Amino acid sequence: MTGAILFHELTARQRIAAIADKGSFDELLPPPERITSPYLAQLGIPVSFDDGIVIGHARIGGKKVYLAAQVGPFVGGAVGEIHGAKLTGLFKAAARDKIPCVLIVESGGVRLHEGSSGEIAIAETMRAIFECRALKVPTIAVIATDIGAYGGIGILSTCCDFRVMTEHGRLGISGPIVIEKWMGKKAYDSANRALVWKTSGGKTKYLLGDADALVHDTADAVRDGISRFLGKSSAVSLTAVKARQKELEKRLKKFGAATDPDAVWNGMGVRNIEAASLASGPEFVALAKRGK
Amino acid sequence: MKKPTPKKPSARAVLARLFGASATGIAIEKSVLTGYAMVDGAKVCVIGTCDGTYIDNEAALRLAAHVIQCIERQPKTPIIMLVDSAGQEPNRVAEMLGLASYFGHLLSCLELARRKGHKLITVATGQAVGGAFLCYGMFADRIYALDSASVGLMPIAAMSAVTKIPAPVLEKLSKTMPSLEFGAAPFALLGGVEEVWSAEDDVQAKLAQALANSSTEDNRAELGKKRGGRKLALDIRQKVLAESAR
Amino acid sequence: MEKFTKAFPSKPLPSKTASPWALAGVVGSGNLEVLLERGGRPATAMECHVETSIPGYKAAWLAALADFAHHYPAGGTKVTINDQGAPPVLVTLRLRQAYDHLIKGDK
Amino acid sequence: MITAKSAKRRQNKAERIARVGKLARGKFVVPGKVPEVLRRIIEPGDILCLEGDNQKQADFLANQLATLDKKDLRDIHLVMSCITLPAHIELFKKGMIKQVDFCYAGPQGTAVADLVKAKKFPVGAIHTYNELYARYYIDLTPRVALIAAAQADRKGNLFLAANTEETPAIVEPTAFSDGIVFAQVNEIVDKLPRIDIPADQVDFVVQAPYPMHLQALFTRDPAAITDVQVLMAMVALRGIYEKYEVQSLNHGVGFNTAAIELLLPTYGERLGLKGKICKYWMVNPLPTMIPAIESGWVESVFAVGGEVGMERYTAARSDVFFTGRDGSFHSNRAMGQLAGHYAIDMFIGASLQIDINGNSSTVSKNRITGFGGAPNMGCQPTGRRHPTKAWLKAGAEANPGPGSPPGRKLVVQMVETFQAGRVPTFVEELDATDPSIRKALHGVTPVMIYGDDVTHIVTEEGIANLAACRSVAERQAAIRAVAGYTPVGLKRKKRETEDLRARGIVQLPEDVGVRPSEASRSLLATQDIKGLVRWSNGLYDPPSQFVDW
Repeated sequence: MTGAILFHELTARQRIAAIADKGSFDELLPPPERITSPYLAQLGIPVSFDDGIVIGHARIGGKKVYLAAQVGPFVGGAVGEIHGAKLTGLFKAAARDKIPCVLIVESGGVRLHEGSSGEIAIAETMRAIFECRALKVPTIAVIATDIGAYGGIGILSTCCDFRVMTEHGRLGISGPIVIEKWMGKKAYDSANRALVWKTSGGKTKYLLGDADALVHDTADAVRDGISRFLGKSSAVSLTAVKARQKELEKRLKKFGAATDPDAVWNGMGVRNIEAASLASGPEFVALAKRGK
Repeated sequence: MKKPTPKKPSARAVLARLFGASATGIAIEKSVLTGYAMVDGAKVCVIGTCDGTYIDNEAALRLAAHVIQCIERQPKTPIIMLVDSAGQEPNRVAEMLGLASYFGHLLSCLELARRKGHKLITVATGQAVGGAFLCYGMFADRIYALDSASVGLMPIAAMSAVTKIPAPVLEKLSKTMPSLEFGAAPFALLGGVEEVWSAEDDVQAKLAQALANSSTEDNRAELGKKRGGRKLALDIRQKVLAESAR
Repeated sequence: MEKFTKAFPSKPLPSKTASPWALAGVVGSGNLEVLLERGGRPATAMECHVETSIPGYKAAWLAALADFAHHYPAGGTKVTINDQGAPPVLVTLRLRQAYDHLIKGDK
Repeated sequence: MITAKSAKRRQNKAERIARVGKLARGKFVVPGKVPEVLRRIIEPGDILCLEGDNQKQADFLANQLATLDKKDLRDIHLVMSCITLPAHIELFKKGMIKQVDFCYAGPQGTAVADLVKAKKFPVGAIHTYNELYARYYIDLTPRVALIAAAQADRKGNLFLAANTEETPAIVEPTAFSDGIVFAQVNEIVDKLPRIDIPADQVDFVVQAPYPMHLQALFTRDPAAITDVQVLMAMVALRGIYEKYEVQSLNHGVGFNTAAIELLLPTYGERLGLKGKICKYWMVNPLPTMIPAIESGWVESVFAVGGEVGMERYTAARSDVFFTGRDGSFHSNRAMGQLAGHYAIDMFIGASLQIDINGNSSTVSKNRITGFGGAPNMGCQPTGRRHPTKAWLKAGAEANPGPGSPPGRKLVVQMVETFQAGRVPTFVEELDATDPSIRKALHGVTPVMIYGDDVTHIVTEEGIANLAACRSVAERQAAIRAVAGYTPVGLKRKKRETEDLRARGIVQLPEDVGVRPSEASRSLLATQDIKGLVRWSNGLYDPPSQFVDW
């Protein structure tokens, strides 16, 4: 019950060190190059030497990968011009070299302080991700923290071949506070953490099939989760998109009128909600399967 | 936040301006556009939004369905994407069902179309902001905007409200940093829009030209650097590519 | 923002280190990042550059940095700090982490 | 023989009850009639007691009271532990209160400071809990007490469930002096699980339309414990718990002590301290104690109050917690405070501000909070006569004079040198010495714990053993030595610090065998609330604001 630090508590650099083979990570545009945001500097906001994203190459289980980790505590991990350009460059390098690309996501989306630059960067990165996919180069998003993947980065994460999540991870576009403001507290109480996680958390995303793996909140489990997909890719084919269209239509039809996430859990085969709530990673997966 | 207010001219008027008489082939249902029209005598597929609507799961699916239909039945027909949407539907059930995945699916469909030889051209006709722009319009080969369109992340007042940075400070900075400014012209300076079309322009001719000049090569970073609105992005991307190649 | 630069007397760094630079911490509310690099001048001082979002605590900064330079052989290093309101205890902690990382490399 | 005077008081009570007449059916009042009943049973000049401490509040009765106006209710001498509800503030705004005697005003601290400035808050004194309860028997005996209970039966017997808290301390002096006791209850049942207050001592009962307010005050999310707090906890464990073999103790509500609780089954176990320390506790059922209890560290826990969500767990661990015949948890604030005063080796807690002499306070010019119970425990009980190892050892270090007790209670302040937002904890002079505050309190500076009572201060820099200091100057130097980079700390002199260190009065982490690089959250028995639920085998039901699953 004790010993390891939870994956979601690590810093971006620690996350990389913990999942890459020992000593294998080589950082691109490392901190001594001091490529920092001129926007933040002009606004009197502290800058960071990596602009909120650590990128480079490494090995995972001996396999070469491109690896990026966003720094959630730095302006919410949000994407500015430099941050975004690093991300685009990395996926482009992955496509060029046909090496899998893993993004450890922790971002609320576009960095507002840099206006539309970050938005365009996200769009450019989406293009680069699909370049990889066309070449069958695996792209994997790891979503494991409460900052999670939101806004444009939420959408970007769904463009990758695979998503590995933990129960702490959240995936969405609009955050609970925004929705509460919009719909009222009655429709969405953003302080109701259980509801927030059942709306956007890893377990619900896994049940619906938007997360491809649900793993324990430890570096070892996340590494294993990534390894499962390093040799695979998910083709963008007519058969695939038609099947997905059907699936998403069915989902909307089945749950579009549901207000309670428990209905989704039940509908996706979870019988004992309370036990499933307490379970994590593979335990949850087993409980969900058992019910099906 | 305010509810979207329908902008003038009407959606039909915008469609007529873009596609002339052939615009009647485009259906508008719950502010989602799907159909076919003609540009310079050639058939195009049209998907889009109007009235500044919010895009929800259903809207995304309808757009995606039309793209799939086009791929299956109208091979290589160019797809014109019209954008007038204030954003993704901010709704708990939409989020619970995975709105992001619905958007990801729409993007996958567009990617498939591109790979199968469909040209993708976007025209921002009204509001083109946030997730609504990202989920299809910004994914085009080339992006154009009417000069009356509201293009960008968000207006300075909204940016100020969220970042708590006083609006005058942002106003002042936006003079030297076009990315902070809101609108089609500054967005073009960043490379996000290829060209802004004005009220005087013959937009049908422009659209035909856009189709002729289309390329699947993403040129936005180059444009941003050339136009001076986004000076760093291209160089940093190149640096990543160069250093990773070593 | 407040910026300042100062060098503190320190015994020279060991001639061999595991890496030429090390970074500890993140820039975030109540936190900071410390970049520690070889190649500061002179070899008998720790060269420090601080940028902090909370002005008015220069005396505490200088004392914490001086103490570190006094306790650790860090002469010939360059310390660059981006701070978003970290308490001094974190300054010392991050310096120590960056220093360990520089000397011993990855854990 | 009945004297005229006592007959008069009893007569007066009978008159008040008679005025209520048909508004009540026997003892029972319906919610809608409560304001009118209150108007009839309270007289101008009364000492009125409102039950409410930092956890449990008779909030329905307080809210009904606040619907009355000055024409209904005036010249009230209000006595109560904690001013925490908006309704309490309302009574002052309406000018009903001629004097108030209380202990604590946590959540309303800012409102109280504003009322003081507006001269609408006539304070008698700010007390500690037991001090105020004691005065209920001497010169502040309530004429009317408005209290809260979980259940009543048809006769008016009361069941207090896990939150007995201060109810008996209020009811007894009121009921035995011909005062009126009016209880709000969550439900009325045919049979109570156990009787905590006999019907004989209860005059009126109302079933409130909503359950009484209970604050989850002692729930600390392990996720919020920092590495620095883990470091301090390790230093405290080695430098104080281990050194003095502290067997009986009280913990405050802070994250520092939560870190200690979560280190016991891991770091503490590794040090071989199990069975040697931390066996007997006077503390509320802290969720962060679950791993230590499950690992067999804890012999017993007595509490001043309950904690939301710990009901099933405490009932299941009746070998550790005090429970009623029905098996459910029992607490008692007055008795708990008494136990914390006389019967423990150590009190350890945090403070917002500590001055250069070791005095601490949580009061500032814009926020008047008060004391609560900490000073009852964070002081030297000179009435104590029984020895324990820790008590004697601390006493010997303090070098008692011929007129002093041989032992000392360990009174430990555990603080980071800076509070959030880089506000220094250590100051030359407390904000509480502000003249306007002293004037409002009739010349008393609201000091939480006096420097003379403090034996140790633990910070991230190390430990200062104040009890071992031989002069005021030395104590000040020791405090500066652990005050880090605060303005107080920056004034320390290197040589003085080295000298104190050589004599063991100041100890750095390495002096007590702790390497700061070891300090990591990974040492905690669990890093989140969910882990506590798992440790409890699903018996702990955390409040919803802590649940994200």
